[in-house]
Formats: sequence, C-alpha cells, structure tokens
Amino acid sequence: AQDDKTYVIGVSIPSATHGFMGGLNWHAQETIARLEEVYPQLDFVLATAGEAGKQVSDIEDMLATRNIDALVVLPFESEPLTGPVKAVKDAGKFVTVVDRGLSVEGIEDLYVAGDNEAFGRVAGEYFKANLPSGAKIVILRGIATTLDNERVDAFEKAIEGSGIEVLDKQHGDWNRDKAFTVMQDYLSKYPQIDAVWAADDDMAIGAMAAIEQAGRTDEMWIIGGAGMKEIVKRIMDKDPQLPVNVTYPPALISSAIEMTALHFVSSTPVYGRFIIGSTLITPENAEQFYFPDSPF
Amino acid sequence: MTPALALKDVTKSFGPIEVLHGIDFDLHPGEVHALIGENGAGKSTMMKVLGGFLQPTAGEVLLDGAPARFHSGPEAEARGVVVIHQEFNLAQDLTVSQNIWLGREMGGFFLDHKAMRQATQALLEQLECRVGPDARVSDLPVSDRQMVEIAKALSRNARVLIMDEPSAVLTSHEVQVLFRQIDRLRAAGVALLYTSHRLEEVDHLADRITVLRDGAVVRRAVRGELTEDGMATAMVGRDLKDIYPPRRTDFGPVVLEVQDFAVPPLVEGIGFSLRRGEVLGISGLVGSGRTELAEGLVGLRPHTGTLRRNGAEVSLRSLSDAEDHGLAYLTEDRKERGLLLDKTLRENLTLSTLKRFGTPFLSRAAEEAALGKAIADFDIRAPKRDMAVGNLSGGNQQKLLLAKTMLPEPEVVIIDEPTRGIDIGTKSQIYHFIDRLAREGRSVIVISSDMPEILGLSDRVMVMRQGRVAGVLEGAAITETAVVRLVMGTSESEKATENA
Amino acid sequence: MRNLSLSTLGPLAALILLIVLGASLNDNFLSAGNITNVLARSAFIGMIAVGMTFVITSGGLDLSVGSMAAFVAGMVILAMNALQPSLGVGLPLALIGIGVALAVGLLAGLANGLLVTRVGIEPFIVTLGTMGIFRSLVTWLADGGTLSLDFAMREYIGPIYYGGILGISWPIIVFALVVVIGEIAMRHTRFGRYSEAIGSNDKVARYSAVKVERIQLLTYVFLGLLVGLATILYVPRLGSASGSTGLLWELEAIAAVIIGGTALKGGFGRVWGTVVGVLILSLIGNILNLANLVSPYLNGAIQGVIIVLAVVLQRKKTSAEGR
Amino acid sequence: MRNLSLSTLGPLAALILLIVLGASLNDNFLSAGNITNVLARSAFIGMIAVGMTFVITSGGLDLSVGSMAAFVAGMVILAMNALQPSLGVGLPLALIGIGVALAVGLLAGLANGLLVTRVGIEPFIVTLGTMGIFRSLVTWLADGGTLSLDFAMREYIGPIYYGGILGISWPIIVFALVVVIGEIAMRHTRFGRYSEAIGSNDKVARYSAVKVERIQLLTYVFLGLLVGLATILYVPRLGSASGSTGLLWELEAIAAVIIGGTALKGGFGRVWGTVVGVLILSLIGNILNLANLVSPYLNGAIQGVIIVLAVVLQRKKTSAEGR
Ligand SMILES: Nc1ncnc2c1ncn2[C@@H]1O[C@H](COP(=O)(O)OP(=O)(O)OP(=O)(O)O)[C@@H](O)[C@H]1O
Ligand SMILES: Nc1ncnc2c1ncn2[C@@H]1O[C@H](COP(=O)(O)OP(=O)(O)OP(=O)(O)O)[C@@H](O)[C@H]1O
Ligand SMILES: [Mg+2]
Ligand SMILES: [Mg+2]
Repeated sequence: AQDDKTYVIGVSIPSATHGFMGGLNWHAQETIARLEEVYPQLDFVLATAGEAGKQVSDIEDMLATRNIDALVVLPFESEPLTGPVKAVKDAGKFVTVVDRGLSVEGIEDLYVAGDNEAFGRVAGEYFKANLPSGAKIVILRGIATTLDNERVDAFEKAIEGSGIEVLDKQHGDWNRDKAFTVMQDYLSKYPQIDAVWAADDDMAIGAMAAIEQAGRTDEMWIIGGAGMKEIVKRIMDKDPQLPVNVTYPPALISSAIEMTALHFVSSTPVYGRFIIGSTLITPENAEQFYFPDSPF
Repeated sequence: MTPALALKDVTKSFGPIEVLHGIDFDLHPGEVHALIGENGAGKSTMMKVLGGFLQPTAGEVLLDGAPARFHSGPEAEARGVVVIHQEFNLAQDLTVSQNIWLGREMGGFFLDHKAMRQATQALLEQLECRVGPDARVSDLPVSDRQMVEIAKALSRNARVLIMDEPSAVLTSHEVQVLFRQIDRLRAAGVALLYTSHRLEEVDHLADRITVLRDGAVVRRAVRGELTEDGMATAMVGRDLKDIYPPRRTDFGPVVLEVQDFAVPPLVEGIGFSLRRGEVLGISGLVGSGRTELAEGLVGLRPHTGTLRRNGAEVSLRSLSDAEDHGLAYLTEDRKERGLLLDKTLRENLTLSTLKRFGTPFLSRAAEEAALGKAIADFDIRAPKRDMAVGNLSGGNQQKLLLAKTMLPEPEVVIIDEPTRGIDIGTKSQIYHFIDRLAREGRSVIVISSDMPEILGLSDRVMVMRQGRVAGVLEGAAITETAVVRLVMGTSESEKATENA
Repeated sequence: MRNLSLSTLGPLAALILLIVLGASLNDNFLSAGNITNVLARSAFIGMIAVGMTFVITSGGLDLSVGSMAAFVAGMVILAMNALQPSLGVGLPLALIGIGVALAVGLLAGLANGLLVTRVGIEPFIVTLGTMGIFRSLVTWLADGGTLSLDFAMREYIGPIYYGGILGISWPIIVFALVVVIGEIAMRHTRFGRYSEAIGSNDKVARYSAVKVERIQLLTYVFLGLLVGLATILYVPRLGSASGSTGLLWELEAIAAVIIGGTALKGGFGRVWGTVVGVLILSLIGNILNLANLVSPYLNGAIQGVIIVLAVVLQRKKTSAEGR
Repeated sequence: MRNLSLSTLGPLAALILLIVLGASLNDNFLSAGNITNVLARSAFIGMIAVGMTFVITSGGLDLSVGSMAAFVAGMVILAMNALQPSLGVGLPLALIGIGVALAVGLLAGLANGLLVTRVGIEPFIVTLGTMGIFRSLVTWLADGGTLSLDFAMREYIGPIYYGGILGISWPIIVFALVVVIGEIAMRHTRFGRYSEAIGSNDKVARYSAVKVERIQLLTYVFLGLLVGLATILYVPRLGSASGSTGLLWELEAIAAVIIGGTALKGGFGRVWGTVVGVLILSLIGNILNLANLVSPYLNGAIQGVIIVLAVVLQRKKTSAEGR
C-alpha cells in the first residue's frame, strides 16, 4: 500500500490517571511526533479517555469525523470496547489492539500486548525462590479490574505450595497515596511482614514511604512492577529493599503504533499477535530498562 | 429649621413602571411624621429611597439640606438614617443578639459576646420583650421578630428613624411599649417617620401627616387637622362608611367541636365549638398560643384531643386532611409560610388548590381566570401580573394570601391576623367579605391582635392566655374592657362564670 | 416574554457558538453521522439529567446516579445471563432485561428518597452513601472484574442502541420523549409546580397543603426510573458493567442541570435548559476530538474554561438592587 | 446548653462508636502508632475541610480543592527542583517551597473567589471548571507522569511530615492549630459571624453593612491558603504530585463538613463538627484495613452505610414543627 495518499491513524488510549498510564501516554505522544516527522504521509489522531464510555465516544468520533484508516486502541475495558472496535473493523479499517484483548477473538489485525499472567507469575516465582516456607507477605492490588484479577491470580498460583502466607491483599488502586495508607495499616496490623508485592511501581513507592516511616525498612523487601525509572535506578544501585522488578513496559504502545504505521508505509504485511513478555529486572540487566527521559 | 431629611421632586421607577411621581417631602428633628396611604401607594418605596436602599430615578434626597447621594442602606445608616423595614430583615439562622449587632459587632479582633448579650438584654428589657438574647430568630413568633427589629433599630442611635408598619404584627400592649420609645426619641430630637394602617395610632402619634395616593402626595396636614375618617377619605379618595358589617343573628348547627385539645408544649385543655354562619374571634397576648392552636387544629402541628366536624370525629394529620374536611388556615407568617416570594402571583394563588386546575395537565387559562377573579375580588394592585410576589407591596401580598386561602372555598376558615398591613379601605372590604362568608353559611375563626377588629367582627370572642382558654364572651358581653381584662388575666373569678 | 430572557438565551448562545466552532474546525462535524453520535451519547446523561432537574428543583441532590447506573446495568446483565439458558436469545429475554432495569432503578431511587424524606438525612449524605454502596455492590458482583452480557444476546439487543426508525436512532428518540415528558411535567403538571414550590420554600409548600415528602420522594423515584431507562440504552452499547461504569456521571448530570439554568438551591427548574447543558458538555468532548487543538493533557482545562464561559454568557448583570 | 444539643453529640457518638468498634476488632488500633497514622493522614483533608466549612457556611461550595492540592504540590515541586541547583538543599529552599505553596494556594482560591463574587457565577460551576483546569495543568506539567521532588531535598524535608515535637508529628500539630484558629474565627470573629449571616440570608447581611462579596471572597482565599498549607505537609510525605494526587478530596472534605453538622445550604457552620467528620471518615478506612471483615470489594458499601448511620445518629426527630 504505497502511494501518495495520506493515511490517518487514530490512537485511543486511557488518560494518564496513574504512573503507568502516564508513561504510556508519554510514549504514545513521543512515537506519534517521531512518526509524523519521518512519514509526512501519515496523520495521527490521539484521544485519551478517563472512562470506557468516553473511549467509545472517541472512537465513534474518529470514525465519523476524522476518516481514520487505522485504529490503535488500548481498551479501557475489554467488554465495552468490543462492539465499537468491531464497528471500526467492519467499516474496513485496520485495527490494532494493545494490551487488553477484546472479548471476541479475531476482530483485530494486529495485537500487541504485555503479559498480565506472566506479570504476576514472574513476581510470584521470585517470592517462591527467595522466601522460606512460613514467610509472611502482604499484597497491594490495583483498581478492581479483570486485569488486576489476572495478575493476582497468577501470583498466587505461582507461590502455591511454597508455604508462603499471604496475610492480606487490599486495593491500593495503583495510587501512591492509597498504597501509603494501606501499607501504614498493614504495618500496624502485622508485627511481622517479610515481603511486599505491590503490583505496580507507584504503589511500591507509597508502600516504601510507609515502611520507612515505621522504621521497618530492614525487615522486608518490596517487589513492584512495570519498571518505573526511579525504581529501576535503585535496582541498578543494588538497593536491598528493592531487589528486582517485573517489566510491563508502557513502551508497548510505541511498538503498536509503529507496526501500524509500517502497514501503511511499507510493503511488508503486518498482521498477528505480539506478546511482550514480562521479564525480571535484576541489578545485572537493569541498565537496559532505564529510560531517564520518560516521565514514568 | 432645615429638615433632617427631605425629598425634592423624587421619582422612582421599577423598569417601565413609575411608582413615585415627583415627591416633595421633609422630616424635621423632634417630630413624628406619619406617612399614610393605600396598599401599593408607594410608602415603602418612598421610605427605602429616604433610607438609601433604593436610588431615586430622578430628584434628590437631602440630608440636613445637602444632597445625600446614598448608594446603599448601610451608607445612610452610617450617617444616622435608620430604617425598620416592613419585610423582616433578620437572618433566621442567627440568634437575636447576633442579628441586632450584625455589621456593628462589639469587641476588637475578637467579638465581645458578653457585652453584646448584655446590651441586647438591656434593649429588650427597654422594650419589655421576654425574648432571650440567644434565642434563634427562626424559633420566634413574628411579633417577637418585630420587637427584635425594633431593638435592632434602637441600637443604632439614629438621628432619623424610619419605621415601615412597625406595629402591624404587634398586639396593643407591645404597641404601647413602642409608643413610649417613640415619645422618648422624639423628645431627644430624633426625626421619626412612621407608617401604619391603624389610623388611631397615626392620630395618637403624628405631629404631621402626609397622605400618598398612587405615588403622589395628595394631602399634607398637621396634628389635629385630620380625623381618622378624614385620613381614610384622603387616602382612598372617597368616603368610607360602615367599616364593620352589621352583626349576624341566625346561626346553624355546630360544625366544629373541639374537646380537650392540646398542642404541646404550650397549648392544653382547649374546648370550644363553632356554629354554622358564626364568626369566632380569638384574642390574646403574643405568645398566648393562638397560632399554635390554629396550626394544631388544621393538622400542621402534632396535637392531642378530639375534633368533631359536623358531629363526626375526624383526625387531621396534615393540612391536606384538613382541606378534605373543608378547613382552611391563613398563616400569620406571610413571608416564611404564606407566599413563595420568588414566584408569580398565579403560581402562589393556585398552589394549595392545584387539583382544581386540571389533571393531569394544568390549565393556564383557568389559573389566569382565577387570578383575574382574585385581583378583582380582593382589589390586589399589581403593576404586572407576572411579577414576583416579593415585589408586591406588603398589603397586596396579604390580599393575595387571603385570596389563596379562600380559593378552596372552605366551610371553616381560620384566619390568623387577616388584615395585617392592609389599608383601611381594603380592610373594610375584607370585613364585608368575612361577613359574606358567614352569611353564606360558612364559619370563620378570626385570630387577631387588633382589638377593634375583634370587637367589630366577632359573634363570640374566645380569649387565650398562656395556652389555655381564659374565657369566652358572647353578644353584648363583648366589650373592650371585658376582653382586655381576660387578656391580661386581671379577673380570675370572672373566668369561671363566663366560661360556663 | 419572561421565558425568553437572557438566562434562557445564554446557554443557547453558548451552544450555538460551540456548533459554529465545531463546524469551522471540521467539515464532518455537521454530518449526519456525527450529529447522531453526539445526540445518542448525550442521551444517557441527558435522561438522568432530566430526572436530576426535578430532584434539584425541589431542593434535593443525587450523587449516586452514576453508580446507580452501574448497579442497574450489573443487575440487568446478571438477570439476562441467568435466564438466557432457559429463555434463549430473543424478545422475551430482552423484555425481562428492560423490566429488571426499570425495577432496579425504581427501587434504588425509592431507597434514596425514603432515606431523605422519612429518615430526614441531608440528600448529599444519603446519596454519597448510596453512591459508595451501589458501586461496591457492582464490583463485588463482578468479583472485581467486569460483568458481561453473553455475546449472542448482545448482538441481539445491539439494535436498541444502534438501530432506530427513519434514520433516527433509538437513544435519540427515547431521549427526545423523556425531554418532552419532563418539560410537560415541569411546566404543566402539579408534580412540576410542587417541585418548584418545595425548592423555593418548603415551609410555604407545607402550609399550602402540598405533600412535601411525597413529592420529594417522587422526584428521587422518577430519577431512579430514568437511570433505569438510560441503562436500558447503555447496556446494548457497551454490553458490560464494572466498578468503573458510569464514573462521574453524577457530576456531569448535575453540571448539565446547573449550566442549563436550574438553581442549585432549588425553586426553579428548566428542563430545556438541562438539555442544552447536556449538549454543551457532549459537544465540548466531541470538538476536542475533532481537532488536535493542544496536548490531550489540557483537554480537561479547556473543558473547564468552556463550562465557565457558557455560564458567564447566561448571567445577567447583577446589582445590589436586583438581589 | 444549646451547644451540647443532640446534633453536636450525634457525630461525636458516631465517632466514639467507631473507636470502640476499631478497638474491639484489632488490638493495635489504639496503639500510639496507629493513632498517629490516622490523625496525620486526617490532617490534609482536615485542614481543607476546615476551610471548606467557611465556604459552605457562607453559602458557597468548592469542588476544586482536590485538584488545587495537586496543582499546588506540582508547582512546589517544580519550583524546588528548579532552584535546588542554585540554592542547594537546605532551609532556604524549604522556605521557598512553603512560600510557593501558600502563594499558589492563595492565588487559586482568589481565582475561584473572584469568579464567584465578581463575575457572579454559581460556585458549583466555577469550581467544577477550575477543578478540571487545575488537574489538567498538573498532568500537563508532569507530562502525564509524576512530578517528583529531587531525592536529596525530599530526605531533607521528610521530617516535616514524619517528625514532630514531643512525639506528636507536625501534621497533627498544624492540624490542631488550624482547627483552633478555625473554631475561634468561626465563633469569635466578625469573619465567622458574617459568613454565617451571609449563608443565612445574604440580603439581610448586605442591609447590615456586611461586605458580602468581600467576605465570600475571603472564604475562598482562606480555603486556598489552607489547601496550600495542607500541601506543605503533603509534599514531604511522598515527594511527588501527579494527575491523580488529591483525587476526590473535594468530596471527602465536603462530606466531612456535612457529617459534622454544617448545613449544605449555609447559614450555620461548626468547625468542631468538621473535625469529627474528618476523623469519622479516616477511621472508617482505617478500620476496614485493620479488620478483614468482608470482601475488600465491599469496603465502599460499608463506608457508605457508616456515613449514613453516622448522620442518622445526629438527626433529631423531624416533624412539621422542627423544620
Ligand atoms: N422591586 C420592585 N419591582 C417592581 N415593582 C415594585 C418593586 N417594589 C415595589 N414595587 C411596586 O411599587 C408599588 C409601591 O409599593 P410599596 O411597597 O411602596 O407600597 P406601600 O405603599 O408600601 O404599600 P403597603 O401598604 O401595601 O405596604 C407597588 O405597586 C409595588 O408592586
Ligand atoms: N419553637 C418554635 N419554632 C418555630 N416557630 C415557632 C416556635 N414557637 C413558636 N413559633 C411560631 O410562633 C408563632 C406562635 O405564636 P403563638 O401561638 O405563641 O402566639 P400567638 O398567640 O399566635 O401570638 P402572635 O401570633 O400575636 O405572635 C407561630 O407562628 C409559630 O409557628
Ligand atoms: Mg409597604
Ligand atoms: Mg399568632
């Protein structure tokens, strides 16, 4: 598909309501700016939504008023977006789905995603390998969503049979303040905590502040997730409180947008599923996950 | 002598409607100047112009002979011109003391609660008012609120005191107290402007009288020049005769019977009956529980005791129950309970009888027709039909409230202070209206603090004191002295005989 | 005429300005497709806002409508999924869904109304409480995830949102009906008149034999019913309900009512104004999508500015005298 | 005494019940550590709620406080990060941070107040608008991410949150001071008196020479200042600000004020009540975290129920008379 025609690519993502999404927003804008520079024949339309209904509206607007040729969408929630994205596909547009799969298979041309199951499992495996039987841990969960459930389920499955006791798992809503509060209360409640799984780096930061305040820094270590730059930096510096981290790179939106762009500007057909696995960041490999310019 | 305050060729319009036309007026230190006129003549408007609350459309306000150019009421007040408004001007959520000192609190950075409370106490004592400084205004009966307003004005140490119908909600005893204050201020050289629809008060107080009609001065007089009849004639522009209708004589069966009725906490042990075609007057001091009794009777307050309607016991739990049994009640508290001040005349008139104006869709035409009839029947003077009721003159609001209460055509109607703020001409119309109701076979209970009204209208008078029946007078026994004696409780022995 | 005063024309003027702005930014703005989209998506909040107009007019407030919508949607989906095996995909099941939505909405509104009128708690507190309760219940029912309508059923009822007659989609038709009924109820029935009277001064209303508590209760029930109705149109569109469904709808609905000129303190309600308010809010979102004006991070700021400006347009010059 | 009426004791009773409940559920509930935690985290919302008490008492409303806090925090962090190279880590920089917080808070409050009083727009709309604007600006300044204070500076100012005197941490001390000042201002100064008078009847206040607009403006400015003050204590805690900082604080602050017995319609304010309201709200969260009562999905529901119950406790029996 190479001619003089300009192509419009719509990008619909959730708005920057917490650190990870902030990073994702940043990568999306960065990528769009870069691609528009390189490929003058490409136009991008970026919309961010704080809620599933608004995202559906955004996509409707792109179809009705912006004449998009392709849609890159990170669904706020899978279920509600399935119908509207299918409508885009039915209108003959190229569809790329990022991260959260639709509830009906086979709609999208391209699927680029992180691996939530692995996100929980990799963390769980680290706990299993590094804690003795009978060790006590607490979990800080995200906002109550399907993807949070997947992560927590995978984590719990991974530590099964290890004898590790999960004392508590409350929602920290991927939010520093909430995580700080919940962690404070965990610390009041449990005299012994050996480790914390905060299923997101924002929450890890809040939890660490609470632990520091309670003066129990030496008692427990914390595993967050998603590779926030401050955290990766501390892993690089071999902080004993933060031994490792699990990736869930917000940059996956960049890959999705780039591959969609390639579909229009190169002759190579781009189809299929690309799962970007969650890997363990360790002091040894931390350097390659460190992006000091990203806001996340 | 230069007048303390004067108007020179003052005109005032609201939008396209001019309500004051080229008024010249002066007010001297040490005199009581009475301003009288029909409802809607422009008295309150003129007083507001004098007090800086309204700016004249044309003409000048002169203070000590020099143009005053007040931009606001407080500005005028700072220069010694104080107004007691016809509409209550108190913040309901604040206490008496807080209201009196609002805007002029005592104390430095921190308020001096004690000093204010004591000063309030002193002011209220001067007015013989039993209200405590810490009582919340919303808990006070209207008459006490008026006394608080007067106390507030007195606390201002005015050079010019403008009083817009201060006595309308007061009983005769309180009016006497007010008069003593007025005399004291006059002697102290304060210039006083006074309005009232009670012409005997004007006759008693006024050194000079100015009569307004339709926004223009039609008569100026000095003390002794005008009799009460003369004033009425000057106001209305025609002779007034027979203010009170002749007595009725033939009454029907008992339509309402009350036994051992109590409205806690004040009112207890009330028993009386009301016959068809009868006007029962209820007299008593402020706080004697007349309003509570009435509100209990129509289901607006929790009550105990029995109530028989045409012989059958009924239980009235709400005002709509009462309406279903043909009872209606006209509240004494026009502003807080009677009318929606930000709504139009039509919406107010039909509010309690909306069911009659169409189900499910209201008929605007029928409502307008009802309003037209009410305007004619009650002589309501509204510059525009679709204006907010709050912009009507006080008397015209009262007439509208009366029209609203009568719209359901009740069989038994309880009217609490029916002619509050109503001019003498219309008063007479209302008395004849009440008489007509009675002659049509309805029954009327009139609660009034206006002694002549009670005497002139009632077939029987029930006097209340401290929540109980102090006595009942009938026929020729209804005399001013007899009523006053019961009201004041000077003769305990009489009570027993007359009650029987 | 008083009804055509500045305060009526103000929001209309703001609406027209927005339309002109949209049309100048994008040629497709006035296309049938876009207009349909904007109107249809206004329909949910719109219906709720019409109900909210009555609640606010009578001096109340309802913060729970967003989570109530989520709760109703959740119950509808649960009911339909549970009955689908026995009833199969078809009209009966769809009708049951509609019945459940209306019934749950009505009961939820009744709960709010009873707590406000019988127990006598501030509407703000009651509905703040039920807001948390409804939202929590949805999250719990969905086990922290999403309740989804079976896809076959979703395909079947899809036309409720996307279909229509004469090219006008159902949400628009239903919304228009609700507006007309709301306007008539407000202007030409006792219910509307009493609502205004209660909001203006509930004591006067009580002294005028108005059954104050009953009318207030009715406003909450009416609002609950409208939330149920809105949900009937919402479920086919998104086919799911979760803890984040209907998030902040309450704020949007209240904002629409106030932008439309209804007084937050009660006493004066304008259904038409509410519609204009809803359209203004929808259009702001739509226009921000039409043109890459600025950084998406600033969308919220632009939205805020436009809301304030829209209301500035409708304010008369205030003066000490006029108060 | 009037001040010890049921409506004062109601929220206190609810608070005591909650404390008994907490103590019976978990032994550590009454530990010094937990009490300090709860009080310290109440401090932010608490200070804001004290300011909100004045705004609401005078008949206003401020929906923007949460995003204002985020905005102030963002500006403080930006300013400190920008000046750190030249000033170095130390007291001068900390003082500049404090100055920036108070100044930005004051200006933000002034903006709200001027829009309400000079332009004459409903407070609801003004602050809904500025809520969007402030939050957007933070997100934009942070490029969608989080603004973080430089680590060295954070270590330096950490004691502002975590330190204290005599074992009482700074947030608690400052909060206590704010409450005392607020209570005195409400009860014993003209500012409080006029706020109540304006909320009760602004026309009467105006007729009594009260400068209505100035007092209203002052309430917003005072609230803005308190938001700035709260932020000074907030920044050292986590050293960061993002678009999600202070989310829904406005609702929490308003709820605390109303639970405390201040009337939403204005005219009557109770600073002590607000403190009790804030503590009730904090305790509910704390107790839910300390006790594994139910599914965490239902936390919101329990919270809702308790809020409503806390207010039921304080209501007198209502009757036609009582209204
Ligand atoms: N704000 C206003 N807007 C429009 N008309 C007004 C306003 N205020 C007063 N009016 C009209 O001005 C006229 C004069 O009213 P005013 O209150 O001065 O009468 P009044 O002589 O005091 O009567 P009353 O004896 O009934 O108190 C009335 O027709 C009234 O409706
Ligand atoms: N606790 C209260 N709360 C609110 N209103 C009250 C309260 N107590 C009395 N009132 C009001 O005060 C009035 C009661 O007056 P009351 O019956 O004591 O005197 P009255 O004999 O009617 O005298 P008048 O009407 O001349 O003042 C009514 O308007 C009533 O509603
Ligand atoms: Mg008058
Ligand atoms: Mg009375």
